[in-house]
Amino acid sequence: MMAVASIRSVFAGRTFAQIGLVWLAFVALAAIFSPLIAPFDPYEIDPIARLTEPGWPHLFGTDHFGRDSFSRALYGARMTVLIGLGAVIVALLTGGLVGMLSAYFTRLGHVLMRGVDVLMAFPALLMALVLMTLLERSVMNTIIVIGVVYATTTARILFGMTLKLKGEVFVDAAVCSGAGHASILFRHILPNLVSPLLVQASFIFAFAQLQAAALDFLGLGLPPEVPSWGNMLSEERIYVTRAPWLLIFPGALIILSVFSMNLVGDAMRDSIDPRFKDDIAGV
Amino acid sequence: MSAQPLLDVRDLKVHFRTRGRTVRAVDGVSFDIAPGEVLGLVGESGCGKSTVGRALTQLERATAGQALFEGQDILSMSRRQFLPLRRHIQMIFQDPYASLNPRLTVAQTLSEPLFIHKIARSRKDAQARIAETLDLVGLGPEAMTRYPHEFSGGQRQRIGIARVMILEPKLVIADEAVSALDVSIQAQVLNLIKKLQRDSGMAMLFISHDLGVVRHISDRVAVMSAGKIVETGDKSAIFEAPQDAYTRRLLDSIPRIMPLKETS
Amino acid sequence: MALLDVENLEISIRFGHELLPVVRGVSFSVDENETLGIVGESGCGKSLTALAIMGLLEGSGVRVTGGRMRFGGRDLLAMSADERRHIMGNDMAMIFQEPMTSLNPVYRVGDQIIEALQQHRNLSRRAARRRAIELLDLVRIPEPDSRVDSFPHQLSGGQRQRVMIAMALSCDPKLLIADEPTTALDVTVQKEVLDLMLDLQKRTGTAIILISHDLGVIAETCNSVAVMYWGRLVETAPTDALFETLAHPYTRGLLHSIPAIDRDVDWLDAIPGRVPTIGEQIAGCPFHPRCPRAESRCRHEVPQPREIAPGHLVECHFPYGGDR
Amino acid sequence: MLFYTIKRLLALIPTLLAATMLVFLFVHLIPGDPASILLGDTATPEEVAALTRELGLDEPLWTQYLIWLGNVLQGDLGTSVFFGTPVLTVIADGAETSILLATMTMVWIVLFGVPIGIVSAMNKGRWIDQITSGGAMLFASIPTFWLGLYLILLFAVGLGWLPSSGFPSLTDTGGVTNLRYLILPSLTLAAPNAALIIRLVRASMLDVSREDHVRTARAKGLRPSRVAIRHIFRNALISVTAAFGFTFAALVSEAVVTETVFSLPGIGRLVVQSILRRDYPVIQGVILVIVVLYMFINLLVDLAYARLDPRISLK
Repeated sequence: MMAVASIRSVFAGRTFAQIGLVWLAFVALAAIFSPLIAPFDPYEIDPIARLTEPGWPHLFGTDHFGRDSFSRALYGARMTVLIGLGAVIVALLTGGLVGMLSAYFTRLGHVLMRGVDVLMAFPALLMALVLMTLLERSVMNTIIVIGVVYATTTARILFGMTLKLKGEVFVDAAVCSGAGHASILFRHILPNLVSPLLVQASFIFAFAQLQAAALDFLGLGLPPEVPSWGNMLSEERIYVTRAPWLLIFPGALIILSVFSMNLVGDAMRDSIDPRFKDDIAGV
Repeated sequence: MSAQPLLDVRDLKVHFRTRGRTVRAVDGVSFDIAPGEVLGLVGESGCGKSTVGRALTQLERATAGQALFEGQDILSMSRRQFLPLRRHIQMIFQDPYASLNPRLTVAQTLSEPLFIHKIARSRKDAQARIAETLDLVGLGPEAMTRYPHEFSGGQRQRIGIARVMILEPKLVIADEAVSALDVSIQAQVLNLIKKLQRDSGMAMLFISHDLGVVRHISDRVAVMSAGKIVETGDKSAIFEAPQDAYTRRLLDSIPRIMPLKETS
Repeated sequence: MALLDVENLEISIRFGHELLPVVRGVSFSVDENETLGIVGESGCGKSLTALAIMGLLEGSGVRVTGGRMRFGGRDLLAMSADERRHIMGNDMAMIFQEPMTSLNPVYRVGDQIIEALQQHRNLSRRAARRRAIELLDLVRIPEPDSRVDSFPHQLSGGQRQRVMIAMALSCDPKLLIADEPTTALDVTVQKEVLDLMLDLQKRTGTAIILISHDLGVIAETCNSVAVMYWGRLVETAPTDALFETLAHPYTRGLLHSIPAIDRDVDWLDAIPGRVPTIGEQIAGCPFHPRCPRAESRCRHEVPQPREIAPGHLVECHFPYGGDR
Repeated sequence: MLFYTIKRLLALIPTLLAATMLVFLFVHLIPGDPASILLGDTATPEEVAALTRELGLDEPLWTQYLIWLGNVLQGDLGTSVFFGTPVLTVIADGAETSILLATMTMVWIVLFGVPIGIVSAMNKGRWIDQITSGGAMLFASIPTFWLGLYLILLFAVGLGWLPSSGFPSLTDTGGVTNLRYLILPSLTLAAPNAALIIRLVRASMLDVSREDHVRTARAKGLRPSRVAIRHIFRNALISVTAAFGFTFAALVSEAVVTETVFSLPGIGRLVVQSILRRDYPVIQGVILVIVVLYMFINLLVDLAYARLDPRISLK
């Protein structure tokens, strides 16, 4: 009940963020139910129906293999959610943990955060590219690579936020009550980080989409046959003059989803503890 | 002064190293507190009075010196060794808004020390003790399920005091415990602290910058300046016949209201 | 006519689509050489009143919704923004509570004083700098010649507040509004800063409005006092008269709440209940839930100001010293 | 200030060394024999043996690193498998394009980002702010390559105003007018970054405008525009400057994509092509150059930051 009320208050009066939320709900539904909704098999090649214009039965037209773009787009929603959530989880589990522990255990933190500094010297996409050269192109590897790339930023952010909370009087009070390290970290500090983490997660989700699309475009992301919005753009870009719809639809889908996620993150950011606002890396 | 002080602090030093500079926050402070006695520690901002309190609760590591609590040196103890003693040495903090975890209900906050120190055997037992303690500080049992943001500053400070009293400590360190409160609320909380101290017979180190408040609550007073205690004595001696020049200047600086004629 | 005349001032805060009055029916006046103290607890509206007089409410969702303010005979509320700005920092100046944050950290203190000077006086930069050094000397900053080039973080809290005073005095204001000017300072520094302000007032005749939560500071500094509670002036009187009669139960309760420095009192005579928050609704007299003298009339009827002695106004149905 | 600069420079050394170690290890993480990897598939066993000896590849990893670092410090980044020329020359060939592209992009970012951000902040909540800050967020949500493709479609293919791809050097025929080849790429690259700067300038200015000293400035009777520029923007500039380091990192990332879209002969496209060609010495060299450059840019940002904020440099 309380959660519902707070979601209402966060998005009250923010028409665009509300629309964004609705759109993201659509994407999520499409991701879950794509096998049921998709009118065609996204992998099915039809050499006769190559590059057909949008219409019936191919709502978004077909690509140069004659695959149904609408069905591929629906399955693409799946990749979007998978990569977004996957990257968030990887980033939070690795970077988040490193950042939090580093801030709490100062000595360990000194060493770990220097390591993070070193990794931060590698620009995000460059790091992703390098890692992808070492790994095979697969969905799992793409998720891991993007997650790892954002792990450094996440570590930095959580380091800063945990440090602030560690200096809080209620943490001192818990120490005086005799609370141990685990209790302070997970009972007193972590619950206070949940809302800023949600905000950060929404921005990582959005960034991850753009990174994944860029990797797909460079031919270093998901395997080319996998239906993702980035691959749809990348595979069909040479047909842009002959069949512009092939780029309009997946492009619009990416932009809408990233924009929605950013709007949602922005709305949530305004509702969190103002002390954490500067720590968040977002749009 | 009784033969065996409850707390005997000898030559306490707390130095901080920042950017190659050493800040001598506390630089050789000695005092003692008898059981049931209230010692006021007064001084201006940055004189190190809060650091003394933080060192005695191990929130800050002492650089040198001893603090004998019932004969045992608490400064040299490890975190683990000190744990059982925390029950007897408790702290009330200044900021009632920051000293309660916003994500925990009052009952959760108050039950934490009970379970850590194994005072409550069951949830039911804990509930009963919490209700009792809340009553002691002037709050009803309905406060238990509520979160800190639902209370006013004065009420939050009462919750902070309840967290301390629930352990029935022998020594309470009150660090600017009423400084953040409005005057009318400050009076209520001061009365409460004084009553609880008298009823329970606990000793107290009352740290404050406010001389009036210190006079009101203390038996003896120590005046601190630049990391050192410049004068210690019974409160009447300190306030009526200060010996040290700094104490005199401090007392002279306080704005006074002319003695009022009682009209009613 | 007084230098500043505030009549029936009402200030409201926007809550959603509604305007909620938070300061109501506030009237007082200040003249040259006078110091008026406004005292009250947090959220009573004393700072809002100060900002309203100064004209600094704009843009914060808070605005003046009623009453009149006349400064030097001119209606402040009828002025255009440009006219208001011409008075701000010139005829009327203000110093704030937090000396640590009230100066811009990236500019030298001298430049910040010079900026104030050049805004209202046609001075060359060199002349302005000379004047800035004079001002720093006036507020007793040691070595003003070199301190003029210091950054705010290189000064102590007390020194920063002196710089604020120098800046406020730079254009010889007729009225100085000081909002909790010493609250963030230690008592020894507080005394120096207050002495400085009164000393300067003696020389220039500047009227001062001193806002504080500290009755002691008010008692030692002001000619007259206005006690504020929940957005209303509950008692206004010359300082001596106020502390002699303590007519309003709140004024009396406030004084009794302060632990005395020169007497031992066993228990404080505290006001029960809590300080009402600014958006709260209270019917009748705003103080009645906490008042020892409250009767049924207090719960229903808002007391109107009445004069119990010349210049001594009380908003109470049953004031002390009054006929019951 | 000089002392501060030296301090920062010294603090850079350990990070720099650690980063070079990672770059060095990169080749060793690739499955297979490092010498064969560095020489490509066509190498003869003799060549492999020679390189193994030269780089000390049969020695412990630590020694290998020192040998490699020694070579790097002498400007020897190895030889490109694909081109057969020194890696440094290959990188230098791409440098002109990339530097010009980066400079032009930076000009756009500052030119659009800062003023629009100021206007947005000064009109907080009004329609002009909603359009600019909402628009900025939209631009930050567009994939770079998609924007590039459509700019090509519109301005090159459709209107024919600007060239769609490639970049002849400024020393070729056309001279400075060849810069027109970089207009579309630099705009593409600038769009998301300018959008971020707009958002940042706006957010920082709104933060600063709530600070006490701004109220002091207003109490002096200063005009709102003067308060906005001299007090709010000037202080907001401190955090905006700090963000320029991140902007560089973002630029590098997006330049990889942009140069590919517009087929520019720059370092970004070189990375992608080298990855596809498995030209590991070039990949390693480019990463090293970019990481070192990035660190120095961060140093410059730090110094600029210290200059803007007297609380830092004078401590």
